[in-house]
Formats: sequence, structure tokens, C-alpha cells
Amino acid sequence: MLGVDLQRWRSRLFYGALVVALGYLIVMPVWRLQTLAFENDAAGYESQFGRPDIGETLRTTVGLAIASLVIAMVLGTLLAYATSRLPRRVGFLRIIPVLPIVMPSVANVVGWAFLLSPGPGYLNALMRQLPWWDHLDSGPVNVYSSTWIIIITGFGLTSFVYLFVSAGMQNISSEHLEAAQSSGSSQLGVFFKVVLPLLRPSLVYGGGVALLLGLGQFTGPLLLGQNEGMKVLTTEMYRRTSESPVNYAAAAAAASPLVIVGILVVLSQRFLLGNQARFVTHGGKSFAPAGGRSYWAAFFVGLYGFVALVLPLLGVLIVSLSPYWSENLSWDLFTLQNYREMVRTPGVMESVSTSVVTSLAAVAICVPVGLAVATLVVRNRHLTVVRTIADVITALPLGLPAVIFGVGFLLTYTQPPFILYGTKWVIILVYIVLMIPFATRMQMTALISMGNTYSEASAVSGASPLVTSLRVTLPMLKPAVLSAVALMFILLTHEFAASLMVRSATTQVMGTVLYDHWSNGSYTLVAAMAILMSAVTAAGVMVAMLVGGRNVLDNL
Amino acid sequence: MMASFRISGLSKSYGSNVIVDDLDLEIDEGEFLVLLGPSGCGKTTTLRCLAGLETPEAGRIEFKGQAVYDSSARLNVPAHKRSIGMVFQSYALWPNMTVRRNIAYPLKVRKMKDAIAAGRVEETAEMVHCGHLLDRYPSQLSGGQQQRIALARGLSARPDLVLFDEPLSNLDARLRDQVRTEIHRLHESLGFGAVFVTHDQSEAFALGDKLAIMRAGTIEQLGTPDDVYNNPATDYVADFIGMSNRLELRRSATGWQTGDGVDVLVHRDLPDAEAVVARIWPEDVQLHRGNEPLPPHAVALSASLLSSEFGGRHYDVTVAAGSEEFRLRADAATHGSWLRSSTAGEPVAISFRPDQMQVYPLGEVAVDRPLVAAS
Amino acid sequence: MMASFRISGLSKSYGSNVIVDDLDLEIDEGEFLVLLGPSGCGKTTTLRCLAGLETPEAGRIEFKGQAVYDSSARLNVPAHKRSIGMVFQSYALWPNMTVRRNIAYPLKVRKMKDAIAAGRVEETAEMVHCGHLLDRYPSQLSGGQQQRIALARGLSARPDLVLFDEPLSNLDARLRDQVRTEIHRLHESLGFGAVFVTHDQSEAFALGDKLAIMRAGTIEQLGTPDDVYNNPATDYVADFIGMSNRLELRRSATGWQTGDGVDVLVHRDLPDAEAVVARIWPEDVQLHRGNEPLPPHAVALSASLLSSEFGGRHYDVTVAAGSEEFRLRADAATHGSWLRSSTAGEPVAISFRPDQMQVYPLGEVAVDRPLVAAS
Amino acid sequence: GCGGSDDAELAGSWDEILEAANEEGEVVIYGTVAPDNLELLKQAFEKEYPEIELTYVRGTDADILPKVEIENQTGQGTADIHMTTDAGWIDRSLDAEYSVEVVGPSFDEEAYDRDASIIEDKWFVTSATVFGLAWNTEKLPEGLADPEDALASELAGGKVGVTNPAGIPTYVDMYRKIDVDFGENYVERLAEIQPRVYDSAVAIGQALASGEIWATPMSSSTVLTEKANGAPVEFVVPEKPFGVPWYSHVLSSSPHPNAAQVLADFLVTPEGQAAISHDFIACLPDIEGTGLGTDLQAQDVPLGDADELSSDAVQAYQDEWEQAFLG
Ligand SMILES: Nc1ncnc2c1ncn2[C@@H]1O[C@H](COP(=O)(O)OP(=O)(O)OP(=O)(O)O)[C@@H](O)[C@H]1O
Ligand SMILES: Nc1ncnc2c1ncn2[C@@H]1O[C@H](COP(=O)(O)OP(=O)(O)OP(=O)(O)O)[C@@H](O)[C@H]1O
Ligand SMILES: [Mg+2]
Ligand SMILES: [Mg+2]
Repeated sequence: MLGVDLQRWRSRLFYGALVVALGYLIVMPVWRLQTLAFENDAAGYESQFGRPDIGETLRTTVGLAIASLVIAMVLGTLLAYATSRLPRRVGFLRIIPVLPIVMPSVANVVGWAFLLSPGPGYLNALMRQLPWWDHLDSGPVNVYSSTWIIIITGFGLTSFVYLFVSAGMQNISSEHLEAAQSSGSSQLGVFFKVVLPLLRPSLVYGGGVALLLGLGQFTGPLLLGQNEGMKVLTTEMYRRTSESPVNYAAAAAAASPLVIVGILVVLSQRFLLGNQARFVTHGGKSFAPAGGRSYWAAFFVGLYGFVALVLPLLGVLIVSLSPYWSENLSWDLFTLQNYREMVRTPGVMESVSTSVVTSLAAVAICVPVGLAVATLVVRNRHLTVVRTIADVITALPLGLPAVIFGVGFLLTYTQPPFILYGTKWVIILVYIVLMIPFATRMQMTALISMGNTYSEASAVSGASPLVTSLRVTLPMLKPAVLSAVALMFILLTHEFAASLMVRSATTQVMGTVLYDHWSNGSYTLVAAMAILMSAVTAAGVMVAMLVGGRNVLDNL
Repeated sequence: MMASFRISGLSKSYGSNVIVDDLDLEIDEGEFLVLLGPSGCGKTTTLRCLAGLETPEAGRIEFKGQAVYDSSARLNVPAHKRSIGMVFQSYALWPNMTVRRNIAYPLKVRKMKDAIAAGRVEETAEMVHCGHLLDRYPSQLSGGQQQRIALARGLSARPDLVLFDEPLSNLDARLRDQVRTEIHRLHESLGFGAVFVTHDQSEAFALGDKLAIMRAGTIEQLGTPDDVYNNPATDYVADFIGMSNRLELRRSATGWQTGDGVDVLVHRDLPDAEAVVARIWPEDVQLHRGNEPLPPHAVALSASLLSSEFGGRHYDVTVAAGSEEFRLRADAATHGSWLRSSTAGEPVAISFRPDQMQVYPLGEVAVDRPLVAAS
Repeated sequence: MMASFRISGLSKSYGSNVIVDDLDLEIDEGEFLVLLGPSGCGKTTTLRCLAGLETPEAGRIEFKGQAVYDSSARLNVPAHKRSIGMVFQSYALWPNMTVRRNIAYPLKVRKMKDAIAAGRVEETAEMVHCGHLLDRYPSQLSGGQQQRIALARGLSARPDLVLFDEPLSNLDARLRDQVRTEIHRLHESLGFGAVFVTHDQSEAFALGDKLAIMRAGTIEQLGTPDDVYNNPATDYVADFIGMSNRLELRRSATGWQTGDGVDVLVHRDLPDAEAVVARIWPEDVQLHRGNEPLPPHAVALSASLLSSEFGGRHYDVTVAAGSEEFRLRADAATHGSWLRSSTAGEPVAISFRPDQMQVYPLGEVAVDRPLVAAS
Repeated sequence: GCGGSDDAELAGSWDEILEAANEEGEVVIYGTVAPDNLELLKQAFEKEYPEIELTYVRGTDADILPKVEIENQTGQGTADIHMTTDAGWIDRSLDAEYSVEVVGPSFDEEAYDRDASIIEDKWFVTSATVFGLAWNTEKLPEGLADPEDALASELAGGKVGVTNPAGIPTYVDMYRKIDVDFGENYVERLAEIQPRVYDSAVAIGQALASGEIWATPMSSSTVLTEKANGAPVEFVVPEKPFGVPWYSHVLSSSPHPNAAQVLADFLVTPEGQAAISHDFIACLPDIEGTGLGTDLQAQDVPLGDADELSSDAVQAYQDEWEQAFLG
């Protein structure tokens, strides 16, 4: 008799508890920060927003974000189009646009500095061999200029835009393009009149994410922008937390505009994606643009891979093999000394295992939690309130720079009721928070595209909901889950902004060790460490590919 | 025979849209019931309420005398505890399991180990002629094979009631015929109760022991295929099952006549109606070349040829008679040669026997037969 | 009439798979050609080569005397420069544009401003009875309406050649009939050349001026529907167009007989063949109750009833005769009452006239008729 | 603040302390000194006390100070000894009971000069660094003799590197000092030649080695490591160098109070100094490998004035500096 109610209440209770836990984890640190910023008559706000240069800082933040967003959107879209047009023989090239995320952003930025520093940059030195530049003794490119910071930041965001746009392109059936072609549109016409308008949701979504990442961009401005005194909100936050005495209140205040924009973007994406029916193109065959395949596409993708991946990696690799950073390359100077030293340095190898362990632990928790949230949002439409809250909360971390969570966690977990400081747990918790959006979104997308029929078929076969999720839903989500795992693993093993705040001195991850080398040691060691990180990440991805097949990266 | 499955007073809405509206339906043991209706009339929703995949707002559903849903008692047995099988339009085979595991799944989750050991999986696969496909994955099968496996999966646990939601509409013409015959035979040999949703009338006629024609959440007519075919209850039913020729008649001094003034003999008593609509099957309409003599005692209308489509032993011909269009089947042997060389606009005549008409009061009102009672 | 569109020696492979194999085909001006064939035989590929969406390896394609593809001249006019319209199975309407913009698109990109100003968009929409839908988005339309709009889009620029790739297979039974008739009429009034791909034979017969039956990348038979229906060139064609009853015959002392020893008169000269296969249309097979007298001069076989499906004025009956299954159409008026009460296994007899058989040498070889010439 | 864990208590006599320290078996030091020196310290200490394992953590003040504070607040100590140059923090810590008194015998050695070296029996001077002139020997073979050479017109326009003092009191202090010690209005004139700005002394050292800049008047002595690796750099201490002393203390949250005392004591022995002050200024006289070619001793390098380095004062100077160098 009570069957209906009991069952309802059980699921309500379960999801309610889940949402409360996530709410505590995600909202609490932000709350703590804001409390701090508003303490003593909002002294934090006053100290941060009373600065004479705050206007300039905000302008730079927005300018950098928008300019690099534009670059990323154009490149990401073109790449997505190009990869869909790769000749069959070189189809493997389509993983190239996502590969740059395997390289830590610090390595990427430092790599570019090695290549394009106006004096000893290898590429600059090469270019100065050219007749029309041979009179220069520095340049021609100045990587420390804001133009180049924007370009490099834009390159960094391109992979993310690509991920969203190419996923969107997969959903456009080829018949929609052929229809345009046979109506008399040239290939260019098809791209502008049909492909781009149909991509609007992906562009809006990917653009939103890239905008947030651009606003939260930290590495480029900090490492390259010193020269011209470039200040953005994140570097300001960093400054406030690295001056003495540390001014957390001001850092929290500096984060506020980002928090607000983040929430706005997340909400507006939710709103825009709610009306997506007009962009869904149903129909069997997947995207294969009209007009056949082109070697120009292969050339373009290859060129991008060379510029965005090979060049900076090469820069880093050369430096890691040199005894010191120098524009004069010669083979006999190359040495493995840096690697030897790195291995000898205490903590480095522990940091590798800490990174891997904490990342895996976070991923292992994120996957089921993400599945539960995805199921709640997609399949439990009757729990209106809970599911809306869950949806917004889990999207939130995407909108906030990791540094914010780092500081917030430091403040939250060094006080009762949960004193976790100094344990790996606090790192794992931050990682969970940072990755929840990815775990949730990716599984949500997969669940939506899987539809209800598979689980309904299981229910009418006599399987209870639990059996259904174990035997049907999870196995069918395997590719999506593996892709999510790969992406989260990549992002987490590179993480340093949040880790920096919550690590204890004896619990280091790779990102923080690299950061320490960067701020205390030598660039050659930084380079070696960056190579090590890339190798660890690549190994992780390789394992995921072994388990999940070659298309793990495609499914991103 | 006692009704084995009984739906009474079932209602279900989405928001303010009432989708299923106080619906009553009974399915006898081993009976094959076809739910026929246009898109959006609530067929799938009714089926899903039966399966327990959707929770209705009101009503009662009984399986073999036991309530599985009862709004007054707040009872709702979940889908996995009802003894049903279901076959989906999109097959919904689990792509990560082999055919064998797909078919064995309902047995496994219902802990029917004995049946598995006794070779039920192989037996069921054999029944749908797919015994040789057991170790393939669904993606390695053609559409027809996939739908057969879905059938086997729905039947392997020998449920009391099997629900079909347009299982044939994703198949192409030839396969559709094959799988349809397959379902027919399996039903005869296993004798399960079945509810089969479709909006293809020829499928409905071919398969059903009984037909329920739905309209906007209620049942408009329930009867045997023969009954429905020969005596559609309402104009709506007649139209929906393909009795597509329609002729409006007005009362004249002597009886009834068409808009063009042709007298028509109506065999029914229609005391109050001023205007009626007559329905005639395309098969019942005769085609005559312009100069042919017309049969006596038949309703004859002069018309002009619109188009004709070859159909093997017959032609599907469309003609315009007055303001109405008529579709009819013309025998290829008799009419083939001139039809092939004729052009649109050619004058022809059509005729049909008055007793082949079904007559309904004009307007979209659902009525009971005999029409007299409805007036 | 001179062939308006000519394909000669067309070949196309994917990797080592030859999909289209030295194919020749001609379409006259204003002719409606239907390409019929089983899944995977290369219909779509041929169509896409015609459209310029796929690049063949060899051959030549001419539009009105002008080559648009010629492998020897290395010429390949891209799709957007050929005067074609195309209608897809999945409609492929652009979901972000209104119906009006969808229909206007071919005119816009071909810079036909005058036609737009002259109301071509509205006119074309009217032609498919969708004039009132111009400002809706595709997602707000039903399947049938979407396919009509797709049709309008394919026709709005009045192309010389319209290509249809199974445009009806996503529609349900009633809509399919409606849109089919629509296409038929539009073709008659606008007179475009058309290539229509399908694997539904009734569609092919109804629509085609000419039928091309494809098999593994080549044309197995090309002819009018009537010709193909009455004289399928090969066993393969006969099977594919629905002549589903099959009877193997072996040479006996006196002539030919079935596996069960029934003598069969074969009207054709087959000097070398030891065994042949005969094909008979279901419509040509007569059903007899066990105790009825059998017609003289007919081939009669005793059989047992397997199943019967109600179809309105007829029943689709399946019987087993020896090791073969026969499908036949039994008239409802004559056989309805006993069929309804009969059970599977009941003894019956079937008969057909020897001249209604088509006879082919046994084996899957494609042959020319008359058979004598092939031997 | 509360001490370490309950069973960790300081023993009575030095011998008992040594014994208890061996029992504890490990000791952790947090420091801002160069990692190479910490590595040398580890080796030297473990050679002297083979039963005690030393773990060091190298970080910036921004990293380490909050951690020390938090460890003290939560009572979850990790570090035993902490070494810093932050005068303001040292000053504030004296009121916060972060430290315990040092008891080792070496603090009373004459050469160490207890009175000049220890603040309130808790903070003891450990080492010092001085900033000097450095140049790239390939780009600038003639080198720099005194700070004035760094202002040469051929180095204008980005060939000299300077550190951004943003939020770092030590650097603010340095700018203020060299503005006087290196010559009249030195900082203003330095700004005029438009030097390239770096985030840290380390970054300057790297840039110098690579040839990105040719010279700097404010290099840390760590470029000597690069020199040892073969980089074309040279380093000299000017006449009136700016320097900063490192002070250390034993933490009251120390989980190994006895080993902490032993390490504190070891730091001011000649063996300890040879390690921790290598390429820096030692707090004992005549230690091999220290002194940077001068006869300075760590006690000679004054600790900054905590009041002048309040965060408001630092912020004010930062604004001024940015106006001059980046404006
Ligand atoms: N989850 C839902 N939320 C709101 N409306 C719904 C939902 N599911 C179905 N409907 C609406 O209920 C009506 C009946 O739907 P149902 O699927 O039962 O129709 P149907 O008869 O099966 O039609 P079809 O032949 O197209 O499958 C439709 O108008 C549909 O739009
Ligand atoms: N892009 C491709 N790459 C490789 N093989 C292909 C490709 N497109 C089609 N094929 C193969 O070519 C063969 C013919 O395909 P085609 O689409 O022309 O068949 P079809 O006759 O249209 O079949 P259907 O009726 O199923 O649409 C099929 O076996 C198919 O697998
Ligand atoms: Mg339905
Ligand atoms: Mg096809």
C-alpha cells in the first residue's frame, strides 16, 4: 500500500542527501571567502577595489579574455571543420587538436618563452638569421607583449572550444549539408550559411566555457606579463595571497567579479540550452561534410599540431636537456643532468605518486557522483527543485577559477567541523569539486543521447532500478565514462592553482613541485618536470585508450 | 472467457493536457488486441501505463484479477514486478551484450535459472529463426534481425502480457511483412495476451483478434477486424481505417441527393438529420470509361480522371467527382490498357452499390450505431 | 526522345569494395525513373554520383548533352553547379530556418531574385499544400509536413533533375500514400526528370515511368512497371518485386515435375536445363478447401494451412505445400467465413495456371529472356 | 597554541635530549633558503646524527608562513624548525607563542655571539644572503665593477633586469636601501633606462644565463649555481651590499621537540653552516665555501624594520614603484 510513497521518499531522500553534500563541498568554500571579504566593513573589498589601478586591471582581464576567446573560437571551429574533412588515410590526425591539453599550461607558456623570448628565444634567434631581420639583436617577436600573451592564451583555449564544437558537429547530419550543396551552395556557402548557424548552441556553450577559462587565465599573464606590468584579476588574487602578511580578504574580493560572471554564464547557458530543439538535426548519418575530403584540412590540422604542440614541447625539451637556458644550442651541451637531479630531489617521485593517487581517487568518486547527479537531472523530472539545484551547483565550479576553491578550501578545512589540513583528503576534495562539472556534464550528455528506452527495456524485463543501472546503464555509458576519466585525469595531474593552496608541505603534487622549481629553482628543472608531467599524463591517457579503445579522446 | 487484463477509468495528463481520458479496456487471456489511432492520440501513453513505466492519475489496472495500479488504494506495482514483455519501435537491444545475453536477460533478472538451463534462450531464438545469430552483437545484425531478437527478448520469460509499440514501423516494406507474419505465428503458438500499438491499418487488420480505435485518449470503437472493417462506428473511424471516399448528402424532396443533384438511395432511417456523410471503400467503387453503360441500381457519378498509379494486378486511380475526390482500385486486366494511355482530365464515371455506403450524420460527433438511436 | 541524362560506364568503389560497377542508365526528359534494389546494392551511391556529392572512379555523366563528369577528361562539375534538386529520407530541413527560408534557400544561393519576388516560394509551398506553414520552424511540423516542405525545397528552383533518396520511408502508412500521390501529381504538372530510390516495390510500381532494378552495383532489369511486373527478367528480380512464391521443378521423363512428383506443364523451351525455378504472384494463386473440386488445366498442389491475416476484402494466407511455403490472396467474400474459424494445419489445396508462372534456370545467375537465348 | 602530540615532550638535559631525539628519529625543516643548501644540510645532518632523518620543505614565505600559522592553530604540526627572512612576521610571531626557546650548547659558543644573534631566546640568526651585481660574460665581457655601471646607456632599453617588489617587503626594503647606498637617486635613474621586470630573483638569474638580459644590479648569489653549471655569468658583491638575514626558530607545534632542538643546535655548528650557508653569508667566521668573497658575517646584516614594512607601507611603495618602472 505504501509502496508508491516509500519508493518516492527513498529516492527523494537519497538525492536530497547527495545535493546537500555537494552543496556543502562546493558552496561552503565560496561562502567562507565572501564572509571573509565582507568582514570588518568589507575591508577586503576596500583594499582590492580601492586600488588606483583596479580599472586597468578589470579592463585587461576582460580584454585578454575576449581577445583570446575570439582566437580560440575561430581556431577551434576551423579545426573542428577541418578534422571532419580529413582524408581517410590520415584520419588519425583528428586527435591532434585535443593533444595540447596533455601538456601542462605552465610547460606550454614556458615553452613559448623559450622559443620567442626577444633575446635568446630559439625561434627569434632563427628568424634573426633571415636577411631582413639580421640587423636586430633582439626580437623580432616579443613574447612578453600583450599581443603574444593573448595569442598563447588563445591557443590554450582552442582545445576546449574544439571539444565542444566538434561534438556539436557530430550531431549535424551530413544530409543537412548535402541538401544545401544540391540546392546550389558552394562549400564556403555551406559552411557559413548552414554549418555555423547550426553550431550555434555548441558555439555558445563552448564559448561560455572558454570565456570563463579566459577570465580565469593565470599562467600566461603571470609568467609572461611581468615585463609590461600586466595585471588581471587572477594575478591580483595571487599577489594578495603571496604578499606578507597574506591578505585573503582582498583575494576573495578580487575573485568576486569572476564568481558573478561565472554564475551568470552558467545560468545563461542553462537557459540557452533549454531551447535547443531548434538546433537538433535528427537523421541517421553522422556529420561528413559535403564535397569530399581534403588534404588542405590535413595540412591545417598538421600545422596547428606543429605550432600548438610540437613547437612548445620542443622548446621545453631542449631546455630540459641543457645545463642552463641559452640561445646557443650545441649538441655537446645536451645532458641528462636535469633529469638526474630531478629524480634525486626528494619529493619529486612522491609527488608523482601523490598526484596519481589523489587524481584517481577524485576521479573514482566523481564518476559515480556525476552519474547520480546526471540521472537525477535527466531521469527524475518530478523532483523539480532538487534537480534544478543539483544542476546549477554542479555547473558552478566551471565558472570559478581554481585558485578561489584552493583558498576557500584552505579556510574551510582548517577549522571545525572538518579539520583535514595536511591530509591527502583535502586535495582529493578540491579535485572532486573542480571535476564535478566535467563528470556530470559528460555523463549527462551520454545519458540524454542514450535515451530512456534501454533502461525501460530492462525494467519491463523484470530488472529493478539498481540492477538496471548496474547491468545496462553503466556498461552502456562506458565510453563516455572512460572519456570523462581521461579528461579529468589530464586536468587533475596538471592542476596546481588550487593544489598550491591546500597542499601541506609534505604532501606535494606534480603541479606544485613544478611551481616550486619555477619560483625557487632553475628553468631547466622546470622544463624537466614539465616533461615528466606530460609523460605521466600521456601514460594515463594511454591506459584509458588501452581499456576503452582508440576513440577515448574522440569522445571527449 | 473472463477478461484477463482490465483497465478501468484510466486517466493521465501532462500538465494541463489530458492525454488518456477515463479509458476502459479489457484484454482476454491469449487475446491479441491492436490499438490503432493517429499520432498523438495517446496510444503509447496507454501502453506505458499498462507496463508501469508511467504513473496514471486515476483509474485501476488489473492483471489476472490482481490490481497492479489503483489510484484509490495508492497502489502502483513497478514495471519490473509486472509479468510483461515489451517490444520497442527502436528495438532497444543493448548494444554491449550479445544476442544470447540480450535474450537471456529477462530470465536472469527474474532468476529463472532452470529455464536458462533448459535451453529456453536457444529455443526462443529458434522460434524467431535467429538461432544462428546468438553470438553476434546487435550492431552486426540487420534491422529485421534486430527486431526479431527484440521479439525473442520480449517473449523469453513467457510473460502473461506482451506489449508492442509500433515494432514494425522502422522496417522496410518486405521485412515488415515477414516480421508481421512471425508475430502472428508466435502468438498463435504461445498464446500470450498482447497489446499492439500501430497507426498502420493494414497491420492492425492483419494481426488483431480485436481492434481498439483510439481518438484523443478514449476508445472510439472496439471490435473484431471484420466488424470494424465492415461497420465502422463513426465517420472518424471510417476515415482512419482507410475508407477514404467521402460523399456529403442532403435531404431532398424524395430522399437524399449529392451536392450535384444526383439522387442516392440511403438504406438507413435518419429521421432528424438534414445532411449526412457517406463513406465508401476504394475497393467498392467501380470505374467506367466515358462511353460505357452504367450498372443499374447503383449510385453513379460522372467524374474526371486525376491520376492513376500502377499496382500490379490493379491500378490505384484518383478521380474528381464534383467537388469530391474519390480513390478507387481498378482491375488491371480490365482497365490497364486504356489507363496507361489516358491523361489527366479524361471524363470517366464511377459507381457503387448503395448498400456499400456507411452513412453518418454530418459533423465530427461520435455516434453509436444504429444511427437512429443516435439522433 | 533523346535521353536527357545519361550515365555510362559509371564505377565507384570504397577501398576494395566495388559499389557501383560499370553502370549505364538513361533518363529521358521529364521521365520518372525509379531505382529499386535491396539495401546495400548501391542505389544511394549512384544517386550521389549523379548529384556530384560523390566522385566516381570511372565513367561519364551527361546532363542535357553536356558532360558533368568524365573520368577520361578529368572533368567533375561540383554539386552546386549542377541543376538538381534533392529530397532526403530524413527530410534534412535546416532546423534553424523557417519553412519560408528553407524553401527560398535554393533560389537565394542561385541568385534567382526575380523568382522570389514573383512569389515562387509561396507558389511552391501552395503546390505541396503547405502555404499556411511558411512561418513555422521545422520542429513545429509533423513528419508528413516536413517531407512536403523538403519536396518544395527540392523543387523551388525548378531544377532539371530531382533526386529522391527514399523520401517516404520515414513516414507512416497513411502519410506515405498521401505524399506519394503528391509527388506523382507534381511530376505530372512540372515535368521534371526524376530519379527515385526506394526498396518498396509497391512505391516503385506506383510512381515509376520506368523501373531500374539494381543488384550489386549494376542494373539487372530496366523497363516499364508493367513490363517488370509481368515479365521479371531474372529470378532475382522476380523475388525482389514480390513474386514471392517459388517452386523448384526437375526434368522428368514426360516434361517437368515438382519435388513431390506433380507434373507441371512448362510453356517455355529449356533444352539444356535439368532443373528450373518457377515464380508465381500471390495474387495468381487460388485457394481451395480440402473437399472442393480443383480447376482443370491448372497446376494443383495439396497443402496445409499455416496462417491467415485479415486484409479487408481479402485474406493474406500462408500455406505449406511440400517443402515450400506459398503466400496467396484469398477473396474475403468466398473464403472469409471458413478461414476465420479454421486452425493452422488444416488441409487445403492451391492451384495456378501454368502460364502465370515465370520460369528461370536454377541458380543465382542473371539471364536474358527468352531463356532459350541464355542457355 | 598547543604543543605537539602528548608523548612528545622536551627532555631534561642535553644528553637526554639527544637520546630522545634519536628516539624520535626524524625532524622536519621549512625554509626559504635555496633547495641546494637544504640538500647539503640534510646530508651533513644525517652524517652527524645517522639515527635522525631530516626532511626539508623549500617554499616561499607566501607558501610557508600560512602553513606554519595553520599548523599552530590546528595543533597538527608537521614542521619542527622554520627558517624565514620576513622581519614583520618574526616580529608578530613573538606575541603569538609560535616558538619555544632554544637550548642547544652551540648557541653559547663564543664564535656565534649569542647576544647579537638571538631574539628573545627563540629566533636565532642562521645565515644571510646579499644581493650583488651580475652579468652575462658573453654579452658583457668587461663586466660590472660597481652599481653605477649597470646604468650605462648601452644597457638601456631592456638589457638590465630588475625584480618586481610586488607585495614582498624584502624587495621594498632593498629598493629603499640601494636608493641611498648605490648612489644618489639610484632607483629613479634605474627606472629611466627601462629595465626588464622579473617576478623573482630566480627569474633574473635564468634570464641572465640565457642572455635575455645582460646585467643586473640585484642578483641573488644563486646565479653561482648556474655558473657552476657552465653558464656564462659572473657575480660580485658591491661595496655596500643589501642583504637579508635568515632567522630560525623551533616551533611550539613541533611533533619532534627533541630532534628539533638538535637540528637547531646543528645549524649553528661549523658543519651546519658549511651546508646551509654555502654560497651565502655564514653566521660563524671562516667557514669554507661561504662569504661570497667578502668577510661579512650574517650578524652584520641587519633585519628589516618591522614598522617600515607594514603592509600599508609596502603597498604605498609598490604604487610608487609601478609608477616609475611600468607607468
Ligand atoms: N513526457 C511528456 N510530456 C508532455 N507531453 C507528452 C509527454 N509524452 C507524451 N506527451 C504528449 O502526449 C500526447 C500523446 O502521446 P503518445 O506518445 O501517447 O501518442 P501516440 O498515440 O503514441 O502517438 P504516436 O503515434 O506519434 O507514437 C502527445 O500529444 C504528446 O505530445
Ligand atoms: N562512405 C562509405 N565508405 C565505405 N563504404 C560505404 C560508404 N558508403 C556506402 N558504403 C557501402 O557501399 C554499399 C552501398 O551503399 P549504398 O548506400 O549505395 O546502398 P543503398 O543501395 O543505398 O542501400 P540502402 O537501401 O540501405 O540505403 C554498402 O555496402 C555500404 O556499406
Ligand atoms: Mg507512440
Ligand atoms: Mg541508400
